Amino acid sequence: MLKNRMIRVVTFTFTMIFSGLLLMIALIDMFIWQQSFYQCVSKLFALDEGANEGYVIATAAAGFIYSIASDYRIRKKKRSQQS
Amino acid sequence: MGLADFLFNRRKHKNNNKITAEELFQQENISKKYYKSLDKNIKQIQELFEHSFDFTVDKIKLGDTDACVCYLGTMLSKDTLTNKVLNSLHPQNDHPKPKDINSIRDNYFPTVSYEYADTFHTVVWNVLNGYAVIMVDGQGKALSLEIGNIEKRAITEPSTQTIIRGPKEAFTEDINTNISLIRKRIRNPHLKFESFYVGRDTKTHLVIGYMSTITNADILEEVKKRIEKIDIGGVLDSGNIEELISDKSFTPFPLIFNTERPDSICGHIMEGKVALILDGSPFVLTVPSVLTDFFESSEDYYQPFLMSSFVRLIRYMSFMIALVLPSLYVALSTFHQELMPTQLLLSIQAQREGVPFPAVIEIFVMELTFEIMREAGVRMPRAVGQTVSIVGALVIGQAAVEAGLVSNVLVIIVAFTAIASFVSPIYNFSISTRLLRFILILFSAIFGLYGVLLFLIVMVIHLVSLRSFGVPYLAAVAPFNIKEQDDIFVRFPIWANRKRPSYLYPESPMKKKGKNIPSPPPARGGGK
Amino acid sequence: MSKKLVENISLWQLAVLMFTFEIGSVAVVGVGTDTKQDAWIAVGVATVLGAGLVWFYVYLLKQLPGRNLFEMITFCFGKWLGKIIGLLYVYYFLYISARVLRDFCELITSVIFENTPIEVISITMVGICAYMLYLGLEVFGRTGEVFIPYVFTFIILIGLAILFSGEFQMKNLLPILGDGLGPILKHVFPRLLTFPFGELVTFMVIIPYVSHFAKAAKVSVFTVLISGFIIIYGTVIEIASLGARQMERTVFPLLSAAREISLLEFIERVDLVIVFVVMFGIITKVSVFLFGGLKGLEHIMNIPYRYLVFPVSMIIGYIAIQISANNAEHIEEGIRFIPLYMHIPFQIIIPILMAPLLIWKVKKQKRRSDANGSR
Amino acid sequence: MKKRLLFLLCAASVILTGCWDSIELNDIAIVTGMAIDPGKEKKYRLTVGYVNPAQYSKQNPAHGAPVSIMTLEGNSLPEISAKMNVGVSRRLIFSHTRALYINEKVAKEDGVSHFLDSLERSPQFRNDFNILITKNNSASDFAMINDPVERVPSLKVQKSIKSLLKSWGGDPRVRLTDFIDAIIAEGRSPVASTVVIDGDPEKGQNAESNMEVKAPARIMLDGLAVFKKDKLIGYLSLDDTRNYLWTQKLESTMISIPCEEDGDKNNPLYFDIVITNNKSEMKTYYKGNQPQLELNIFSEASINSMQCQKDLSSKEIYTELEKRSDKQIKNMITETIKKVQNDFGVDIFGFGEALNRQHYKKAKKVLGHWNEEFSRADVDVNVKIALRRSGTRNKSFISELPKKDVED
Repeated sequence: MLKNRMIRVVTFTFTMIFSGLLLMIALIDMFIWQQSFYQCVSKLFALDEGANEGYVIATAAAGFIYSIASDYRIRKKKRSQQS
Repeated sequence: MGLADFLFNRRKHKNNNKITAEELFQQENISKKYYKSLDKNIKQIQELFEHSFDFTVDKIKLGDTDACVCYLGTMLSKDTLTNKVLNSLHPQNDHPKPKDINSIRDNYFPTVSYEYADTFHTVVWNVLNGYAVIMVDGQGKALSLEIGNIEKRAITEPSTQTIIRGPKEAFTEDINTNISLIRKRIRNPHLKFESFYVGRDTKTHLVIGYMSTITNADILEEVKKRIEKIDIGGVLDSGNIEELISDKSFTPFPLIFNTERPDSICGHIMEGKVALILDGSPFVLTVPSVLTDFFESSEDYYQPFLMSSFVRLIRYMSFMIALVLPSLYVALSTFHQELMPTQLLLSIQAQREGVPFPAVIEIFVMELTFEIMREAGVRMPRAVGQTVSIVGALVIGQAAVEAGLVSNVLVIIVAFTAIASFVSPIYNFSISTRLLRFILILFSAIFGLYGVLLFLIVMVIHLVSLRSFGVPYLAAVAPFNIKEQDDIFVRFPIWANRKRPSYLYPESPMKKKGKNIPSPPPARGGGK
Repeated sequence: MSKKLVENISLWQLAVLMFTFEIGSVAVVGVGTDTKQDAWIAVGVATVLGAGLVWFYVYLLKQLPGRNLFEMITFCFGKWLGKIIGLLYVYYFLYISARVLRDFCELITSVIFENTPIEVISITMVGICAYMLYLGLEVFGRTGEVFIPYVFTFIILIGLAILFSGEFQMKNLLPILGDGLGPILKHVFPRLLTFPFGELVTFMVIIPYVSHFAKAAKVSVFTVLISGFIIIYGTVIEIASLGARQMERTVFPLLSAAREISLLEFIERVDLVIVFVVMFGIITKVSVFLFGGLKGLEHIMNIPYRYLVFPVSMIIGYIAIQISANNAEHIEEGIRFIPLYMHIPFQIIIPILMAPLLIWKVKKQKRRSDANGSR
Repeated sequence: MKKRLLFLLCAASVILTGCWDSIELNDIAIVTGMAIDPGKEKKYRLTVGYVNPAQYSKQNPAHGAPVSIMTLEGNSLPEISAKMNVGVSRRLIFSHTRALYINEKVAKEDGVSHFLDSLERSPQFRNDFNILITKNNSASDFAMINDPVERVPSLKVQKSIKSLLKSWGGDPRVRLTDFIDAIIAEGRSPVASTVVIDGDPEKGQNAESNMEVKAPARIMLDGLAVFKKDKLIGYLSLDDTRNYLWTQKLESTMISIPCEEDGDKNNPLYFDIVITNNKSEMKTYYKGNQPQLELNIFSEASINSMQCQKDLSSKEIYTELEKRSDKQIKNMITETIKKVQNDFGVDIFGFGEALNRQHYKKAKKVLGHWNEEFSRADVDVNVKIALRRSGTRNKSFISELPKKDVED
């Protein structure tokens, strides 16, 4: 089933959801506060010094690593099934 | 009577199960062949049992035929052996001397239970099981006589699960006694005992008991499958079995119920559970078990239902206390001072004045001390155990407070927690609270009450994800079943409790027909 | 036992989940505060409308038994358009779940832990949700069952405790309908109908997994009515103990109401109980939305959702923090943008558009299969 | 396994940096009373009284002062309270504050709203402390006066208020939220209790003062402070406070009523009734353009003492006494309302709110200038006292005495 599709499904999904949601937040900000798109996006990526955003960024990164790992696992599983 | 019953059953199940000595020994390097020549057999068996002091081969003569009796002296009663076997075979005895093994049995031992062994494996197996095996030269099979076991420990009062009202018998290490204790209570041909032998090296006898009319066939199948999967060198106690067959071992909660009370086991069997009795262990297991089983004492059913309902609620409450009280203290005193009533806060603060440690360390140290004392108290010789507890209570408790190392409240909390943790009728359930308590203290030290809640929610998620032999561990609570509530948190009167727990999918769900609510006789007509 | 691990939940579990879902964030933020002392009437009106809406959702599901929202969308709109709409739904669900999570984080950081970083709260909460969903829908349902008695009794008890503390003043509820029905209806639509009732659209992903599907409609409508009743109860408590003016100003009304409790000089300061109710409600709510999103992804990307649970929930933890810079922005978005431009399209417009298409397609399919059968 | 490792790593990172909000009991000082005075250099001078736990301990009560105080000046309460640690070793915890003393000068000149906001906003403060306006002495004196029975002064005040409310009624039962609610309400003006010091505050601060039988200084409740919006405009006496409470919610009170309306002025005879159950109902309406305030009071009462010769076993006497009480109480309450109308011109009773509830459309028009409307309104108080019983005796032994003896 997954054979002809992208191999890195989980990572792809992760990136898609991640960027999609960020985009969504930026768009909503744009709509409500009447700011430019660039402002909103830069607001998202600006690290507030002193705030503990490091935690969530670390978790999100962990999620990313996890998704790569599970892709790897899926591929291994599939290979062992094929052989 | 128990013994006869047991024999009757075992023989029957030998046929049923087709467990033969051959199967048991197939991996061992033992020759299979039973020779016609007595000498060869004796040589073979003596080689096998070399270095066993208790193995004896008594050579005798039956007329002019050579014969021998071999047995493990420690496995049978020597008196009976001498009286029943050796004396009757003695040359001075003026019985006729038949050579055929069948007629030997018919003539000498018409009343003794027996078995014929036509392979050498069977002979060895029978010797190991405490039979006296008679081998006669020139015969193709040996005669194994069951002599009767040696003295066993007498049936005593249970030492871990004591009750006030109810039977005061406990299981012993001997499997036959244990089975007879169960049979004595359930006199029913549908009560089945199937036997297995587990342990590659120990070949320990494991018997599963169940009611064939009640127990769900799928569950039974699952139990058998798991027992057959056991592949381990030695099995020494039912605790080993428990670990090997439970659904999940990475959990602090026991997924299999154990007890040394026959009445409690019978109750479980009658509900549709399967009992696992291991030879050499006074603790009998029942599966599947659910969380609420661990809060039920068999005494609940012997005392008036209102009282036992109350007591049962107390048990649930004390479980929660044993679990969360120390962490609640940590959370309230270091995070949420505003949640305590002013007077209480003031008096706790006054008591903590001068205590040099943070509350977490304080409670951790005290809990740890208590655990050490408890462990020491269990392991120590009885006479010294007393001293330990006195030293513990007096010196550590009193002196630590007076020295200002710990606060008074804390000693109260630790002591109360400890007492509350003893309330669970099953010992190894209270162990789990001991372990979880420490983690909970850690959580509360990091996040306060939020941490406590966090942990409790994770614990519940874990609990509901557990299964014991396919039955959800929190059955009757989650998945919720309103009809089961008559015997979970409270006990309804026995006449109202008509159904067996449906999460066990019993083959016959009703315990009885109709209601027999006790009522006074109709008033007698006065006057006329 | 006999049934092997089919992800099924019972009707009772469905009801429990719906109930906690409904009262979850209502207990945090409070509803209908704009309508002052008539808030409870507004909630009542919204409950009735909400029950109708839920009935409509289940009615749609009944057309294609056993298929969830996303499968239905692909059935109606075809493969590619269906996937795009499904993806939009996924974004919607995940976004809302992040918002709900943020609500709770705001509560904890402004009431209990002033110094604890909000990020930690967000991570731990989403961690619990992920763990629960990883174990499956069944575990989710059962966890709800374990907690529902506490949630329910605590809410009832808080009301009673306020009543007995003498803080309960019925006169705060007067005048009833001083300004007439106008402002109430204006508030009910769109805000009250979409939050909390319209959000039940997520259950279109869960209801197909109910074991007695035939009764699902009755049960869900009933549950919505009951939870509406409890919300009315909560709102009445809030108004009667705080007064309409104050309720309007408090960020977390039920919590403030609980602070008024003082019984026997000992049972006071019971905010914790509220936090517990809220916490479990939030876990349920976040998990339901997360589950909706994950199921959607499962359908769109064609991989079992368990692979996605951890990565996606980590994203939620991140997004909940990023969603807005401060509380005011968060609330403002919740009032000005979300109901009109997110709730209404996803909760009302798309399902309504889908209904005729669905009925038509089902009929067509049936006719074809009938024809096939006769041939 | 990888998953678990990852989780453990995350958990470890949290644990290592954790414990943000934890604070040991040994490191906190529990504030029980706060006093706000006008500052000399800055806006406010805040005095906090916090418990000295060692003194409060039950095992070895030392004879030091149970409470310690600290005073600091600053422009806002949060700022001062956060700065308190310049002199206090422990972190101050405000969640158990029992009394907030506000100097009348502050209340008169600046108004109270500037610091009430911070109290309402802070999650630490609860809604269970008393707001007290201090008369004559500076507020900080109140925070430190010892009481021989209650070791913590602010707890004493709160307990005393609570007991007073149960036995006589003399505190308007105003908490922070009610107060703020009344400030912003259009149909009600806020009130607060006032306290005075009876005795020498200098002496009362000594811990030794607890040794004396007669406390050298005592905090006493002294009626009501009336506010217009957030500014103090005047005081009502303790008796007026009770009458005020009668219009709100009176738990129980004791009142002595002269037996005869125009009896002997030199030697008046009284009977006492104890009110056990009380219900009051406010009605506000307009007769033409004239606002009408109607107050209906129904109370259950029993007779507690009797100085005059009345036979309490007869029903007529009950009716007579009921009428006497009705009239007396009606006069008292009407007088108080009139006094408020004339002296202050602010509606502290909540008649405007009653109008809002009962005649919403009319209220919308007049509530904007309600205080003027209130001042010119007609007052009509109806009291119905139901005497139920008379203790364990019916006839007083006084009625057995010859009439002459009594009159002498």
